Order: sequence, then C-alpha cells, then structure tokens
Amino acid sequence: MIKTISMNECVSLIKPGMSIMVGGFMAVGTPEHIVNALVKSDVKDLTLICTDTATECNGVGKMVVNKQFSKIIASHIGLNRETGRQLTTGETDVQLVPQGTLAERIRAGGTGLGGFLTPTGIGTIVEEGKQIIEVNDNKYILELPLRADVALIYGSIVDKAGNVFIQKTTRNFNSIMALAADLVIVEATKLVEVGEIDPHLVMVPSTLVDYIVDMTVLEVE
Amino acid sequence: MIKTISMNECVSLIKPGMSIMVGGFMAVGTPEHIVNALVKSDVKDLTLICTDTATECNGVGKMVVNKQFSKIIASHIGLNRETGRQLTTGETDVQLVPQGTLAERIRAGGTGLGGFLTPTGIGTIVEEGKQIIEVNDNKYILELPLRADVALIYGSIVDKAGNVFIQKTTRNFNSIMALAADLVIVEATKLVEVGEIDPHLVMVPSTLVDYIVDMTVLEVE
Amino acid sequence: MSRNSELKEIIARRVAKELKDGYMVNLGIGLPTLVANYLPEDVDVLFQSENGMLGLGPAPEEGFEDKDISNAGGQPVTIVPGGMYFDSSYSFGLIRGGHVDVTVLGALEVDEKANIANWMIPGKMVPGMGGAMDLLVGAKKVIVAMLHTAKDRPKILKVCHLPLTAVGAVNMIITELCVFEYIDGKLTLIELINDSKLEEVRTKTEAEFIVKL
Amino acid sequence: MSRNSELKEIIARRVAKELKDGYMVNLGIGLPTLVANYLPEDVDVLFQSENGMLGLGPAPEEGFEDKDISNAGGQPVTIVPGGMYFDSSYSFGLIRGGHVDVTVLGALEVDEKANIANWMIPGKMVPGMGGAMDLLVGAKKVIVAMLHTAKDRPKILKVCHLPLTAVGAVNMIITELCVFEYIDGKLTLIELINDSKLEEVRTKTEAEFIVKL
Repeated sequence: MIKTISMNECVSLIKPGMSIMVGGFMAVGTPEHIVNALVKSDVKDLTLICTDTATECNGVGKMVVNKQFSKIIASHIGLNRETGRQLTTGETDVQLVPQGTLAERIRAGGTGLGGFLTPTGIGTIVEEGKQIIEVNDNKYILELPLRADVALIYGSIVDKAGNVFIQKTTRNFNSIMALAADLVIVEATKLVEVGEIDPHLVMVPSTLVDYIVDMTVLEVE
Repeated sequence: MIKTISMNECVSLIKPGMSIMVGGFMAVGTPEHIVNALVKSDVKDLTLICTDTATECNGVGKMVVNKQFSKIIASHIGLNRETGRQLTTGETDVQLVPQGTLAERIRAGGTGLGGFLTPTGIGTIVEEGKQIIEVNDNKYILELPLRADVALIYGSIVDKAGNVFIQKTTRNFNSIMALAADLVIVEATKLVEVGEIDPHLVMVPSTLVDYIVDMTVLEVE
Repeated sequence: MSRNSELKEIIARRVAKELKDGYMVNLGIGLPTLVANYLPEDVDVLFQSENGMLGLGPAPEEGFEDKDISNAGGQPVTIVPGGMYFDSSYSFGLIRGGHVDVTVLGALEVDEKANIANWMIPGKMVPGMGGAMDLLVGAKKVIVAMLHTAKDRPKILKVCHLPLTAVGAVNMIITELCVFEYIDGKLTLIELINDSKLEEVRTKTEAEFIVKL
Repeated sequence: MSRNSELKEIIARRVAKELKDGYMVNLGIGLPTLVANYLPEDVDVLFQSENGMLGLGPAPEEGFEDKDISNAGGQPVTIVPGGMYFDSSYSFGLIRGGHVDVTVLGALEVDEKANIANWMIPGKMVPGMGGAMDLLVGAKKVIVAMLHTAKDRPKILKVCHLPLTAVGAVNMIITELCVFEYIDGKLTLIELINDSKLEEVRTKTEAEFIVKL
C-alpha cells in the first residue's frame, strides 16, 4: 500500500466546510509545510481544532490572518492579535477550552468514550450550558468527545507504512489527534523503511495514517 | 534523595488491609521478586487490583493460593482455578471489570478525572448498579476512578532518580498504575545513572516513584 | 489431525478471507488465533494484541523465546517490522475507539439480535470477560468464529440464555457449515461452506434466518 | 535594573523557598519563570512544561537552540538529565492528577475565598485560559506570585470582579510586600518581606485577612 502523496494531492483533500485538527503548540510540532500549502490554496470556511493560534506569522496563525476559519476551538489565542480581533468582531466563532480538557476531549473522541468528568472549570464560565455531575461529593463537568474530519499531524521520522515518531516537545497534540479524525495526514520530516523505528518509539501506528507527505522529496523538488 | 530500599524494607511497607495495584498481564511484567517476598511475608487481608490473577504458580496467582487477598478487582481469573474457587465459595470478594474499563478507571484515578462514559458493558450485568448516561442518543455507563494505597510496578531499566523504562509487552498496566497510587514501588531489573534513559523512553517519571528495589544488587546477595 | 481440528481449520481459512490489506486485527484466544496461519500472501495486516502490542508475529522457535514479548494468553510471541508497543489504556483506546478493523472471537451463544454470550456460565465457569466486552463494542467488524453446535446443541439461538458479553455487536458468524451476516439487523445466511447443505444448517440452527446465497 | 524588575526578583526569590527536594513544579509564563533562577543549591526539582516535558532546563546559548524543544511560551529551552517527553493528554494527566507539587502563576485578582481571576478581561483581552484552569484545579499547591497592586489598585480583593479561572484554588500569595497563606480557608498574613510594614499591606489590600506573623 503506497501512502505517500504530493502536497497538491494533500491540499485537494481539504475542502471548504471541513473540520481540521492541527498538531503543534505555539507552532512547535505543527506540520508547517502543509499549513503553508493550505494558505496558498486559500480554502475557506474551515473549523480549526488546535491548542492555540500561534502568532500572525507562524503555524495555523497564518491561516487565521488569511481568514480561512469560520470556527476555531482552541485553549489560547493571546499571541495572535488577529484571532482576538475576529473573536471581538464576531467574524469567527471562537470557542475557548481549557487545554487539559481539550486534550482529553480529543482523546475521548479517539478512544470511543462518550465523555468524561473533569473538575477543571467548575465555578467558571466554562461550566455554562454543561451537565454537572456529582461524584462522592465532588462536582465535575461532563465534557464531551471531540473529533474532526481531518487531522494534520507532524512526524519527525515516519516509516513507509505510516508509523510515526514525533520527537521532543513537537509531540504535544499530534499523537492524540491521529486517533480522533476520519482522515489522518502526516507531514514526514524524514521518511525511512518499515522496521527502522524502534517499536517503543512509535507514537502513531501505521494503520491510523491514511497519507504521508514526504518532505525529503518535496524539499529537493 | 536515595530511593533504593531493601526487599525487607519494601515488604514492611505493605500492611494488612491495604489495597495494592500490581502490574503485569498473565504475570508478564509483574514485579515477580516483590510478589515472592510478599508470599513469604504472608501479609493478609489485602485488596488486589490487577488485570488477571495469572496461574496458581505465577505472579499474583501465588498470593491468591496463599489466601492473602480479601478482595480482588480483575478482568480475568480464568487461568487460576484457586481464584475461581475462592469466588465460588465466597471466601474472597472478586469483582470482575472489563479490561478496557479497568485500564481507564486506573488512568482516571491517576489523572484527576471524576469518571468517564464508556459503551463497554451496556446491556450486560456490568451495568448493574451504575449510572447510565445518554449522549447523542447513545447509552454509556458512568465508570468511576480507581486508586490504591500502593502500586507495585515492574521496571526493565530504572535510573537512580526513579525514571522507569518498561520494555516490550511488560509495560501493560505498570505505567498507568504508577499514576494512581499513594505509594509507588518499582522493581528494577537494571539500575542505571540518571540521564542514561532516553527521555522519549521514560514511561514513569521519577517524581512519581517513591522507592526502588534494585534487583541487580539483590540477585548478587 | 482430529476431526475437530480439521473443522477449526476450515473455519479459520474462511475467516482469513475477511481480512483486507492494511487492517488492524485482533484475534481471540483459541480457534481465532489459527486465522493468522491462512492469511493470503498479498494481504498485509497488523495483529493487535490487547496486552500491549501491534504487529504480533509468529511464535518464536524453541530456545529463542523472549520472556518480555507475549500475547494475550501470556505465550511468547514475536513482533514484526513496523510494530508498536503500548500500555493497556492506549491498547483499549485503540479497541474502543474503532481502530481495530476486525476482531475474531469465539462464542458460547449468539442470537437473532446479534447478541453474544461468551464470558461466563453461572455456577459453573466465571473466567471473567477480559478484553472481550471492549472488543465487541469497539471493533468495526466483529466475526464470531466457532463450531456450529456444542455437543449437538445449537449455539445460534433465537435468544441468548447466558449472561451477555455485548448487545447487538456481532456482524458475522463463521462456522464449519456456513457464513451468516447481519444485514439490516437481520441474521442472513450468505454462504454454505465445506459442502454443507441448507437443510443441515436449518437443523442445527435454532435462530430464524433469511437465506441470500 | 528597573524598579519593577527588582520587585519581581524579590518575589521570585521568596517563591523559590517554597520548592522542596523531589518536587514536580510548573511555572507560569512571566514572573513565575524567574523562580527557576533562585532555587537553593541543595534542592533538586523537576520543572514540568505543559506543552510536553518534565525536566525543563535553562535557555540554550545563542546558536545552540533546538527548534524541537520549547517551553509553554514556544521559546527554545533545554532538557536536564532525567527528564521526560510526553503528549498533551499525559501532560494534563500529570497536572489534573495532583502530580504537580507546586504551580506558580500570576493573577489579575485573588480574593478572600481563594478564588482567582487571571485569564480574561471582558471586552478588552481574551487570550484564553490555556492550561491555567487545569493547573489551578490540579496542582497540590498553588502559589500566586504577583506585584501587590496594579497601577496602585489592590489586586487582593474581597471578591473577584473578573471572570474566575478557578474557585477556592489558591494556597499562597507572594508579593513584593508579604506572604499570605489560606489557613483553614482564611486569608492569613504570615510574613512581611522586603522591610514592608503591616500598615502598608493593610492599605494596599482590599481583602480582610488574619495576621499571624
């Protein structure tokens, strides 16, 4: 099974109206080349799920500046003024979610849970409109799972079957997002033969990855 | 901070009435030397949380034969006839939990969640006495977190600060149990200097580990 | 080879045809394990073992066992290139999350509503459900692989009598006689195998079923 | 050094005394980050960075940055021997699960009931809560490290006015003037620092507090 696709093919898979999860934390561990190609493609009306919107000139922040999102679900937008502006004017529907809750909602979406009870946000506006459940005299918010049409993830080393190793702090949301989307595309910084990644270091199994964009080839082109 | 303790010190920490989580799957990845020492110590009235009770002559199965548990929470007991016998006679309170639910309950106990919604067990006796919550027309069981007084875990390579690497399929429940107990003791098959384990391969951070039983020393003794 | 072993081989061979290239597959203990032996040459699947690995390989040669790599029965196995190790919460995350394309399990009873009972016989045998309840609920496709009857008594029933392992979870039943599929929620006979006759299937099946051969 | 920088240094030095050997510590962005510089020699702690590592080390020398190791502000950092990398769900599992012994955060407002507001000013600034809500709820001990007032207006109030980040979550407040602790749920002044006087603390604090110097 050949999973490598060109950047053009990758871009053609992202269509208006889709929801996309994008890995990365302040753009560290974001599949930056795919994001750049999406900026160029100018596809609009997307829903973004990403822990932050980076800055105006980094990661998904560039797509915010390019007004490609009609909805954004994130935990932090403070370092990208354009996101704040779009929130204030109402141009974009921005939903803020505590970061741990966001991670857990994505994990729940990817692992078949119907939701989970978290103490995070109790007594704050985060609990508004949500079911509160008491367990052993403690109050928890019932938070629901989150999934997306597409996950765009970053891979430090990817093998040709699609196994992914994501090094150091580039891992962040990438590995859990790979569980929670119908279509998973990985940007491979380095592509190796199957069997070259230590099975202890595989962070996304090959069967979850639909397509690989091989940057070693694209950078040569 | 010196965390290494002798096997005698380790055994003295496990007192009657305590609940213990023990890693391992059919005794693969069980801290077998600690278990052997506990059999010898004959400490009774413990609650065991372990995915299975192995066989009569393996892992925690030996402690079952020695009648050291007043309560057992497990997903499978079928390969240890003594557990089945104690269940049938009522000598031991045996609670059977689906394996995925057991793993998730331990993870919830270790990560501060108040519970989670799982589809596993709906329509079976597993749902008896539990709250059923409907989300988007699907029924889920609300399962609650599980914690223990002590976690006894297995380490393939442990550094002197307590960072743990657990190789191949010995990992199973070990790494999540380390999150969910008040006292965490690791049986170190190999002890190395701090910094010798690749930070990507640390599966239990040193700050979670209270004590290390160093088998390289004990085996020489 | 005993008569029973022959029948189990027939079942395993037929189940193997359901596995497609790129699938993640979990095989239960016993008969289902045999399926791995009959995988077509051109089909590449990864076997998931719920105790903590993807890419379960064949049993090692004697003397080459690695005590740190085992399957869900605790037996020594190997890992294939492109495999992965993980902890139990990730393992069941894969299972419950629908990332296992096919699971193959045995059963004591299956019924018209796709219910299955395979984890206990009250007062007689209470081994525990292990990972079966999660696999039944989570896997995309559940194939029950079993002998059609037990001591000549039907196992495919109108309604299960034993405590259920899961409700409405079964997609396909493969026995030494035939293949059933639940189509639009209805038990449907889609194939006769091993030269069996429709009449024989009818006799040995308590459940009502539609025939679409 | 500016007057403000001096005050922040005073606060950071005092916070550092709260960190004990073997602790897992999470420092917020800004003033709290300075705390790492004043750790006593004989105290070994591991700094947790919620973006995915334990064992946050000092910033690398210029030219030696590794773009794949960053802190929660996205700035290049290093990892110390004995550190660990993990994904975001594990990271917040550690945080929410009470495995972070101390977290140090800034605040816009704190009140008598240990409530804290530090994530938004309606109509003016909505950066998002990031990991702050989880840290406040999950860490064993929450230390608010901040200047005592903002533009001469008290920040330690009877009741927070801004949208809360967490309810009853704060354990200690350390400013350039003093240290408050919540003892039996009551805001208690336990220490004056930097030669400050009780009267000055009273003037600059709106909240009522007990004095136990």
